Amino acid sequence: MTDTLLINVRQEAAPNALDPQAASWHLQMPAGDGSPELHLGLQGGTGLDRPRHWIHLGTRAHAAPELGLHHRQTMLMLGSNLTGAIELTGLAAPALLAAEAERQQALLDAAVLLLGWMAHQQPANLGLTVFGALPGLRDERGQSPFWAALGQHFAGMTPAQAAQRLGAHWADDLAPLLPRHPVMLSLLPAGAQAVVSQVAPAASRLAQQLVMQGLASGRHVDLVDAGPVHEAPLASLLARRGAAQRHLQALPAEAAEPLSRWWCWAPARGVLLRAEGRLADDGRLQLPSGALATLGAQLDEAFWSAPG
Amino acid sequence: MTDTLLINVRQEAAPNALDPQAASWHLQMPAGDGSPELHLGLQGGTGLDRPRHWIHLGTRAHAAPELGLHHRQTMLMLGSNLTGAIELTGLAAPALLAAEAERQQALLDAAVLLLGWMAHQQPANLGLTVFGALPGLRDERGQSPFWAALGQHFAGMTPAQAAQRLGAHWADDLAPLLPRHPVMLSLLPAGAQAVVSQVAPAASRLAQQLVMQGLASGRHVDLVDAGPVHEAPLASLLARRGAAQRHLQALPAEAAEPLSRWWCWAPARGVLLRAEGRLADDGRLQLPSGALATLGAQLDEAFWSAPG
Amino acid sequence: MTLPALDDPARYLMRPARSDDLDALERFAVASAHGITTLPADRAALADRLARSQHAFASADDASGEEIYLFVLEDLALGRVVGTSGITASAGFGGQFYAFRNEVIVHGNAALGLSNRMHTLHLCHDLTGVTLLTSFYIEPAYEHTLAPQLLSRGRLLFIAEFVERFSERVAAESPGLADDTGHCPFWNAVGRQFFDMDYPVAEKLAGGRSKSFIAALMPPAPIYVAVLPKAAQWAIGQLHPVAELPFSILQDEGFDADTWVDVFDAGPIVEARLATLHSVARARHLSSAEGRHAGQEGEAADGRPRLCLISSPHRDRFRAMLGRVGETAAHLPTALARQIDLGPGALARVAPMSLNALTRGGRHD
Amino acid sequence: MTLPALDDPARYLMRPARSDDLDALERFAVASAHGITTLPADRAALADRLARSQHAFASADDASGEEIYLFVLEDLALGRVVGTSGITASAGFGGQFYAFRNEVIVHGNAALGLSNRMHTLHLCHDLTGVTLLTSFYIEPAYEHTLAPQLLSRGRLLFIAEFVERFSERVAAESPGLADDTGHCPFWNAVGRQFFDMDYPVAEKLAGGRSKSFIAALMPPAPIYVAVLPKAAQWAIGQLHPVAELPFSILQDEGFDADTWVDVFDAGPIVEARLATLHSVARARHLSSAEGRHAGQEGEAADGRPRLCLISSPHRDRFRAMLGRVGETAAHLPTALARQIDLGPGALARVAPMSLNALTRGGRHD
Repeated sequence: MTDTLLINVRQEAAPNALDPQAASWHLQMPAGDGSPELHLGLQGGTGLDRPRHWIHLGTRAHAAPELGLHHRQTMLMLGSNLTGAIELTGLAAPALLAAEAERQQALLDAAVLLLGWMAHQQPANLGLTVFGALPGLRDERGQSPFWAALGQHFAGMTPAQAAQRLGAHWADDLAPLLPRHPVMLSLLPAGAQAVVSQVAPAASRLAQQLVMQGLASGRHVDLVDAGPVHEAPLASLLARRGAAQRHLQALPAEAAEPLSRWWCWAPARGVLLRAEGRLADDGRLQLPSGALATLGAQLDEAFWSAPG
Repeated sequence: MTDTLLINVRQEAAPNALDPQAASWHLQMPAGDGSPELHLGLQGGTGLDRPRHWIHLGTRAHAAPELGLHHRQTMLMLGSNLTGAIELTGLAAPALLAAEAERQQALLDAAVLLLGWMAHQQPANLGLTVFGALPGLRDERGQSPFWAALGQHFAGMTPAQAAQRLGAHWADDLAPLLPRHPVMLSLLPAGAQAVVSQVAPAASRLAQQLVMQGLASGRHVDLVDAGPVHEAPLASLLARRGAAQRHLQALPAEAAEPLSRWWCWAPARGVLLRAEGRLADDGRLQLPSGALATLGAQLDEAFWSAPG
Repeated sequence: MTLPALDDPARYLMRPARSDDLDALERFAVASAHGITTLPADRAALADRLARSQHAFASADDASGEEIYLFVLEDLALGRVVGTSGITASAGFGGQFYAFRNEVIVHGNAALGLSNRMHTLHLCHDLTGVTLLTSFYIEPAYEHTLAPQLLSRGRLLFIAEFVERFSERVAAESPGLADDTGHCPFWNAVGRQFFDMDYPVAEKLAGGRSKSFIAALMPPAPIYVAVLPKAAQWAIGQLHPVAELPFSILQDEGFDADTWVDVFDAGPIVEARLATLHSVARARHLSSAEGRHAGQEGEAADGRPRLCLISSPHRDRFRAMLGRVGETAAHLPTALARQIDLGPGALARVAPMSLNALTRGGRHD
Repeated sequence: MTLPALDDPARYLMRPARSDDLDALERFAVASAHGITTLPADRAALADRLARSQHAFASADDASGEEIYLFVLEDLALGRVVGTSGITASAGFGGQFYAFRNEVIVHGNAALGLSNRMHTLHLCHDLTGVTLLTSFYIEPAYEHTLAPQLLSRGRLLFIAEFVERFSERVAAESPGLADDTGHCPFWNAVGRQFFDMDYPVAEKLAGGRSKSFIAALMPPAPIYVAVLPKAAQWAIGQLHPVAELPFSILQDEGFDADTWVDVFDAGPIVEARLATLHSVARARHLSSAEGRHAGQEGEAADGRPRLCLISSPHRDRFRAMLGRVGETAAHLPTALARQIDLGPGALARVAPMSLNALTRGGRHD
């Protein structure tokens, strides 16, 4: 079981009384091989308790054929489009940003498997969006050219001043002061335009991992630093992998290669496990007996599993 | 080769001089077993030649905690957000809507495989959106309650009158007359609200197939009948399937079961083929020799392939 | 004793409300569910408002804009108070005063020669800071006399006298269409989307909060009138029947009613520049004739006598009455000067009543 | 022969432009790259415009709103045309007239007690259909005389005389900040985002198209001024130096410059109700004194002589001049009546010039 990976999953009390369906999960990948512990959260019911705000990037296209003019304008629209969505939280944690690509990928992979299971359990959730926000591009002093060009004019405070005055939720508290009408991106200074949807260098590898998981950016950005929001319909994540409920059995000791990696999720134990196994001809998933013990697998019990 | 399926693919001249990269492909599934021929198009560079318009469904969330009020409003915003995207065309064709689920699924599956290949060829395209619009819900006389509640007030014409007067592109021609400011959905009559993002009964099965392929609805609707636009980031479609360039070899005559379905794409021949085969331990894809002949497979040539 | 007729102009006196007017004000507030949108039907709140008004009239401090002024109308023949009216110095003081502005948006496709003109309502605070005429109520028996003319227009002379305390723009809200149960077609179509409550509840909330909390809940985009239910469309700019009399007086004065409507019930909001209003524009300054030779008061020298609105220049002792003054008179007749308590050397403001006002005031008597 | 001084009011005559004024108009159009935004520097286009103007002056048809009127100013002493001005009956005729309206939007979070006031520009067509004063140009030598006063204000008397052909609202555009090469800070920040061309090119396109094609390219959302580059912010409502003289004349008349600016260069657009403009509000009607007894023209009976703007009531033979008329004169002096070709029984419009106008007109002479 050298290649076995274990992720501890804890469901937390739904903090949002408005939507008891709102799932809240915490994934913990233990430290190992000199790598620190990594965390990731899945938080449903975004913004249902207190409004959250993002900037939507819309396109307006106009043509005046008689003048030979064709124009596309990107419009920045402050709104709450991701309200009710499931957020991947903790993406900006330094440990996660600094982690090896393999560990980043495994943790995201596990989160997506879990999301697929949630969708499978509650097909009504298939319409939900899953998103995660990454830190945006700032200048060498850590200041956001985007905020300086937009939010600062309206809020009259720097992010530091606002955080001191209003606390952690300062950006959403200040949102009512920000433009209520769409703003043309092309009116902003070039330096602000250039950072829209750009990710901080430290997060660029994680951004690639999110794209590989099917969470694309480009529709919404953060209202402070215009960092990208990576998002996908939950339906597309469910469709993404060969995930299914499968019965398990022990991998025969004499099993021939090749083995491949499989994720398996044991809700009762709060364990997400990745191990080398194979799909038997009868559709059962064969895993090492140690893995079965970790999962607490019972005879004829089906587990949510997918190629890893 | 009883289970072999052949789809003819034709690349058409890019009609859009503004973006020579804009792909235009035509997929044709031949008639068979009493089922008619089916068609599907992939059209890149949407709206780059003449503006196209859709209604974006945005959310505005506001809270007035001191009054105990929390509100979410859906805002209808006319815009051109899907400009530059790749459109699945032909979704409203009666033959496709009426086709057996298996044939619908196969054709969509083939289209998604092709999109994945295009993304693989041109990674710069990964940021593109893929979308397809389905007919919306109308009343028993074929009239759209949505148009009657919104467009009609602004354009002063029924769709029939507009089509007669302005031709096929009437909806986009009339778009400049439609609301330029966001409209609150809740202000429209209940009958119009009820059809937003609802699909015509004849298209509901195809809508499910699109969702299963990862193309979710809910962000944009048609400006005439508010029918749903199904969409996905191309990146999520690429990530979706175990697609890769693989070398082919003939399936040994004595090959043991189980076999599984594989798609394979031969750009030189314009053929997308699905056949029963298996992945050999060395990573080569083993297909029946008849299939290899159809694909025109050469020794050591890699083909874009994926589980079907 | 025979009382003078109700349409005897000398019978009425307008003056600042005093503490002992509280009973009368409460009576008016209760009697006028729709007519007075700004007088609370709650004795404690009324007493508070009265105290604020008395402070505003009496204080020599520089005006901050927070002031409200409440007037009452006395029937001198009966010695009782029969109506009230008020002024809010600065609409939306300390916040914003919200209104919908009627605006036409033109959409078009020039290449196809197609265009349309769409009526829209824009949430705005154009009227923030203007001076508001408020709280108008007259007992029904006096509706068709000259009393309401004095009670409404007298405010304009007060504002003109103390311009430094007011805006150069004056506005007034009028209640919009609603039935006795509070059912309001415009509210049901628009406001209810933001406030899950009946109109009277929201109206009460707003009354205490200067409507500025609305900003957080209403969307910034204009509302296209065409998409609203017909009943809501028709209600835009329509007057509640109870407000016809005070509204018509303001129209006669030259107020314009086309631009703004109320955010809740879409009732019309009239607005004008103070200087353009008839009673203000036509007013002359006259000192008392007291101590002059009798001949100088003679009718021949003073021209044809006309019914005029007459006000004193004293803030806390403000008085306004109706009376006849010669068209070219150089001085105010002594009797009138005494009635408004005009001191020596002080100048009264004298504005001829318009023909409309006279017709309206007397049409049923 | 000694010519009268340039500031002799009797030296100037304003009248409709005629075919033989084409050379002069072309000279003015070429000489004024910035001063005249509505006169094309193209002889054929000028001739066409002149023909349209002549038709408008002459036609007895009901006005459609499409009319333009071109006037010229003659220096009678030299017998030459030294300036021009025009009127467009209805701005944006057949389409819309676009402008940015200055508006303040208040955003706030009431719960936190935070709010701000943001200056925004709203694309609007509030001014569609108003009457536009256009095409003003005066030769530099005459700038500091009374000539420009006559040339600009005379239009107001013409409009007042033929109100049925015009709107009750009058507006005028003034060029905004731009340098000699057409570099315009507001255009560079805003307009260029929609039109990939230099300002002069877009301006020329717009001139021929009444700006209505802009609707298809500009977004409907207001522009928040604070996000624009500082140079563009400063340019909003700023006047190009060449337009100071005609702008100041309109300000003296009572035009308001705070509400609208040009969509291209953000130059101020002034607007007013016709009836409130000084030359219109103060004008009297006088018939010719011809045929009266000499005594009736006497200075004593006519009061103090004041410099006045005098215009005739004839449309196609319209004349406006400056001259001295007694403050209480019942008739127009015969000499002036003859100069404006006032027929028997016809009434001239006579408006006293404001002190500002006189000061301004004579300040350098």
